[in-house]
Amino acid sequence: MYKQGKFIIAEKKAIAKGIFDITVLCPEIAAETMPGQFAQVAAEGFFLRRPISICEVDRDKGTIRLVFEVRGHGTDKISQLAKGSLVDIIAPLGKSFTVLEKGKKAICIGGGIGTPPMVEIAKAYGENATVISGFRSANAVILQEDFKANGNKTILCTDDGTAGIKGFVTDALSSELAKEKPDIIYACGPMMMLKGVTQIAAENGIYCEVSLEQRMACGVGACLVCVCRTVKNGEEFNSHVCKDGPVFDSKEVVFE
Amino acid sequence: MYKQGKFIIAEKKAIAKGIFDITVLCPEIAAETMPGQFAQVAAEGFFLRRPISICEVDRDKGTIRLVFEVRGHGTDKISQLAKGSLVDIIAPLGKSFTVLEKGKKAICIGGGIGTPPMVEIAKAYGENATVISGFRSANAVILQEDFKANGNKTILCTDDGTAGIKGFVTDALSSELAKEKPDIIYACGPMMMLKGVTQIAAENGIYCEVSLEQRMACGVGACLVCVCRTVKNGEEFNSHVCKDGPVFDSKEVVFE
Amino acid sequence: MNRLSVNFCGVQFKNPVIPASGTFGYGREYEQFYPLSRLGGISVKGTTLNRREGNPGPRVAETPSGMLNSVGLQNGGVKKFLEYEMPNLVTKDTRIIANIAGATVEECAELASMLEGSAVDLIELNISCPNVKAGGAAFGTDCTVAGQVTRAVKDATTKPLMVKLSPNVTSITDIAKSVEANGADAVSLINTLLGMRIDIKTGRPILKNNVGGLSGPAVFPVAVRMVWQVANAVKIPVMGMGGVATWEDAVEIMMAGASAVQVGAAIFNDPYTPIKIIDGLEKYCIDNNIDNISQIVGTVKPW
Amino acid sequence: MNRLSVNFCGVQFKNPVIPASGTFGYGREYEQFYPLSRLGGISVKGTTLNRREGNPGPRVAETPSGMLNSVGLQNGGVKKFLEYEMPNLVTKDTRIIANIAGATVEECAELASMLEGSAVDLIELNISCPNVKAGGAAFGTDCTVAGQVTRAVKDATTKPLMVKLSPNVTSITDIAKSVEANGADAVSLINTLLGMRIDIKTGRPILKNNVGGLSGPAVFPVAVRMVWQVANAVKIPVMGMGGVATWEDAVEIMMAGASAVQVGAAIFNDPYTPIKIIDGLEKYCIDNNIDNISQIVGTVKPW
Ligand SMILES: Cc1cc2nc3c(=O)[nH]c(=O)nc-3n(C[C@H](O)[C@H](O)[C@H](O)COP(=O)(O)OP(=O)(O)OC[C@H]3O[C@@H](n4cnc5c(N)ncnc54)[C@H](O)[C@@H]3O)c2cc1C
Ligand SMILES: Cc1cc2nc3c(=O)[nH]c(=O)nc-3n(C[C@H](O)[C@H](O)[C@H](O)COP(=O)(O)OP(=O)(O)OC[C@H]3O[C@@H](n4cnc5c(N)ncnc54)[C@H](O)[C@@H]3O)c2cc1C
Ligand SMILES: Cc1cc2nc3c(=O)[nH]c(=O)nc-3n(C[C@H](O)[C@H](O)[C@H](O)COP(=O)(O)O)c2cc1C
Ligand SMILES: Cc1cc2nc3c(=O)[nH]c(=O)nc-3n(C[C@H](O)[C@H](O)[C@H](O)COP(=O)(O)O)c2cc1C
Ligand code: FES
Ligand code: FES
Repeated sequence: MYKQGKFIIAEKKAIAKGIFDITVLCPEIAAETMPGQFAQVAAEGFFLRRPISICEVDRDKGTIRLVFEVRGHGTDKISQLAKGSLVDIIAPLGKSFTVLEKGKKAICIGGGIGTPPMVEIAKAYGENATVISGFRSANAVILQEDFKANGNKTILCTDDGTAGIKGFVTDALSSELAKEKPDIIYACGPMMMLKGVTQIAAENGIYCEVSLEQRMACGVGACLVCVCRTVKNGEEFNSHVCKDGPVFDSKEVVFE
Repeated sequence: MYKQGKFIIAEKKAIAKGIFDITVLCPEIAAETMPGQFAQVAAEGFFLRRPISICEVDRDKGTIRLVFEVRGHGTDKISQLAKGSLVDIIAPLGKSFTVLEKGKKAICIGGGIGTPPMVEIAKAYGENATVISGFRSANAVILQEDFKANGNKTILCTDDGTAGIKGFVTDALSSELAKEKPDIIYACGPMMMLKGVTQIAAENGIYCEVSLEQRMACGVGACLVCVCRTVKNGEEFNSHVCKDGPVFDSKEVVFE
Repeated sequence: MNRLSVNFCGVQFKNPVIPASGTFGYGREYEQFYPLSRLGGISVKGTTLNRREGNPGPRVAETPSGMLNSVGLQNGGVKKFLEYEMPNLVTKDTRIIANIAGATVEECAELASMLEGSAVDLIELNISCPNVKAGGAAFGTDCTVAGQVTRAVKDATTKPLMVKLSPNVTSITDIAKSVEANGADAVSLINTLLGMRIDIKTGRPILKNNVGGLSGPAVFPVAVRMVWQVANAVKIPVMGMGGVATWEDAVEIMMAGASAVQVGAAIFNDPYTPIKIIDGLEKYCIDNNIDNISQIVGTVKPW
Repeated sequence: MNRLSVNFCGVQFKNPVIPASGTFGYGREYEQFYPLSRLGGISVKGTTLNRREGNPGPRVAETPSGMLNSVGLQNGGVKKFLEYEMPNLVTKDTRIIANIAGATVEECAELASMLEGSAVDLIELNISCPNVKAGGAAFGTDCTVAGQVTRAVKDATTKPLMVKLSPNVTSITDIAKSVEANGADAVSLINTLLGMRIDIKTGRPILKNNVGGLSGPAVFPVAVRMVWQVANAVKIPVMGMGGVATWEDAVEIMMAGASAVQVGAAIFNDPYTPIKIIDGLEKYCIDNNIDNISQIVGTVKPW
């Protein structure tokens, strides 16, 4: 069930330059959220809501966590909400990642602001998940402590080598696969990265799920604006990121 | 000189149901404001500014006071501004009341939310001013203490007799004039009231100034939307409340 | 007392509030928020003869107090609508408005005839979609063509026919009169205004279709004006829409001449918008001693 | 380096930012905020042959992200403009655009000829005012009439002639082509969209004129679309306006095809809007290594 409401911001902090981390108290939503789902967040003075992945869920505390970057005026407005004030969200939205049974191994790959949705899914695998995260530079690195708290193995890459390995997450993925093949790969980040990950997963015969982005209006599947090209049984057709996704079987995504 | 800026709200209080009183720290504006002038107040999320009379000026503290009623969504938004936050205003705007030399006597008449602009002008006359204020009912009465602090004589009327005299300010004015004639009359309030006051003043041969309202856009005299009908030397023409007014010689106003 | 029930060209609606075509799908998603039976009706997503994939994405761009869309009538085609959506919709205890769009006059007529025998309550002929190459706005911006397609559809159906008008015209009253003269039982307006946004970082239009249809509160004053003009120019009832977001907006557009109201883009901002409007209208009637909301229709007194 | 100076149909502007006609008077009021010499130019209040009182008030209504106005060309007449305003304006070191509006073709021509010999840099022929009964939008919504009045004015003046177009038309490109073919040196667009608001408490239109012109950010996407269409349809330069409120908006409408930009209603919200846009454009040029802002004009790459 979709829920819409104004909920209290229980925690708020900046975790990197222009990247904010808010914890929202909304037990009804927290109770139903699955890893990979997202929220439609209202920005006062702006007509459309902003889709933000649900980074982490705490069912006991009844909270969800949203980690987002200020990209334009809307996310800037949301970032100005103070702890204790209300944020208007619709959640949980979209298809979640497939969670395999206990004991299976996963690699979770996050590029830049595509990292947040990896926290909750990596948590499901604990020490059986390896999280590869890539950022431009050391000062953009986020969420590594959270992955460690999950018990995940972490591999950090930066484009400029100022933190972790210098290089792309796809290189790190290839090296990992050379060592050991997981049962599933999850990825979220720029289209170029997802394309690379999809290809590597296919070459290695590993099932892979990617989380896509598209501009949205309703966020629930009614307006059909958030289109992406997908393919099934050789037939190409339009899917909608908000309802058919954001998580897709990577083989079904048409990368242009 | 017109000034535009974001200024700190130094004080804020509710002085009656739905009526707010804010003190804004803006020394440059306070230094130039004359009684009867107004400010164009921005309401976040609304395109047009709201014209609000400057109720009182404290040149020493560098503050101006705005007293306004929540009428619609814009004033509602302004009323939500907390003490310590910024309010975006353009001021001082418009023609002020004529202030006669020391020793002259004045009657100041305010109807409802037309009362605030009387505070500063009545202050100029101290004990030589009689302030007649009219309200719907006791719970709408505002600013009586401020007039007393000015040293003004106050006459309070309510439509329903729940405070002061039961009756209209025009009745009170007539009784006052029967006793003693002032050198000048100032009035602000509903058009019906201003029409009545204008007529009584004319019958008694007393110079009278009225402060008018009209919907505004620029507030400075450039866009010509805030039209009102005026007459001079027998010729009727359009004047503009924001620049030619809000204060007009009552003989020059065409009441429909 | 049923203060909100309205009769709109022979169809009885429990209230005059109807989600607008293309903004509510077939109700399946919004049913998760509230029962569809609360609504006066639903104007379903534009339906074409064959399945359409619509335009490539991005299909949406935000604008001040509004948005552009360039969906381009993506839908499963009329057969899928009849076989998959109608059986579900008929169980929802609300009126069903089928929004149809053909690429040719014949297609429009064929679409209408295919709805014969279905439980569709009212046909809304969309001659105003700005996002398709054939049909759409090409029909809705020319009096003669608008009249022809109306006539063809009217002849093909026994259901009440409402024609949806485009605001992108010099004289919407001329178009309205032409469709009235050719058998329309009602008109609905406005569809979206054609607009464009450019991403200044990339120098590319935000919409892959370059241009798209503007809707949301930004267009409300244009909608009120057009509803007022059209209501004064024709005798058939007007279904008003364009930027309605609050019950006050609904009252305003009804005073301008709309007998019922569609609500579109505002739903994206707040999914409960239609429900809030219904509740607001109910309270408005009670507070103002109005027996039935229809009494306010067209009551604006021009100066 | 003068990154912002633009040549607009032969007239050199120090920057492409110009307050729009009717929103800035003759500059006297806004001079209290900043020197007029900062501005590329000023398009002054619409001028008619004789003094006009305009429409009765209220003349303004707020709308979501915009406003309606129904001023109706109140002005002191062309003689007063020449005698009282021009001597002041010429001292301001900025370009002067005279905005003229006649009730008849002859009046338009007469107005233009009266400006001969004055220091007016550019004539903006307003054939799109929605708030007057004669002339105005009646000229601007018909290709033939628009062409005729353009021709008549062009024949009456040696000054560059810019024709201001109405957005309330089915095809703005047709009108633009017609005025181009009849001698216009430039076009400016958009004037206001016709809209209406009703006070639901009184059941009366808010504007005493019932309807009025919509402007402000709400109309920006429509303006960008029309500027793009017109710039691609004619060879003469386009002065773009309609909802421009930030330097980003200015860049966007210039990318769409505007060689210069007018800024109107946004000034009411923030009197410094034109200055902020100028400063923003300057910084934009520096940040992006653009030698002259004209290089971005019409650079949008459609998909
Ligand atoms: C399913 C999903 C999950 C996301 N999760 C996150 C997250 O966890 N953290 C995070 O920082 N960002 C996330 N994003 C991206 C985020 O939605 C955009 O950065 C944000 O919408 C930009 O809004 P703005 O006001 O800053 O930008 P503006 O450019 O001012 O926005 C203008 C319009 O474009 C839309 N828009 C612009 N960029 C994007 C984009 N990349 N994706 C979708 N819409 C866009 C906005 O929503 C708005 O409607 C997610 C996007 C999607 C689709
Ligand atoms: C010179 C002047 C001085 C004023 N001084 C005061 C004052 O000291 N205290 C006070 O409470 N009120 C004062 N008013 C009235 C005040 O401006 C309106 O109550 C206010 O604009 C209403 O805004 P809103 O958002 O509440 O109403 P809405 O109805 O939501 O406003 C919609 C639009 O109409 C305009 N509008 C609505 N009513 C009025 C009105 N009566 N006058 C002008 N514009 C209006 C608004 O400014 C806005 O543009 C004054 C008005 C003028 C012209
Ligand atoms: C995303 C979207 C899709 C739309 N699809 C259709 C459609 O299929 N058929 C149609 O007649 N109108 C369609 N419209 C137009 C709306 O029904 C409505 O006329 C318009 O949006 C104005 O109303 P609003 O401002 O309340 O949204 C669509 C509008 C939007 C925003
Ligand atoms: C109050 C007001 C008065 C106007 N008067 C005129 C006018 O006299 N002549 C004219 O050509 N346009 C006039 N306009 C239209 C503007 O010049 C401009 O075309 C329109 O407002 C769109 O730009 P904007 O959205 O930036 O305001 C007026 C607009 C407003 C808001
Ligand atoms: S955003 Fe409406 S269908 Fe996806
Ligand atoms: S509000 Fe612009 S002239 Fe008065």
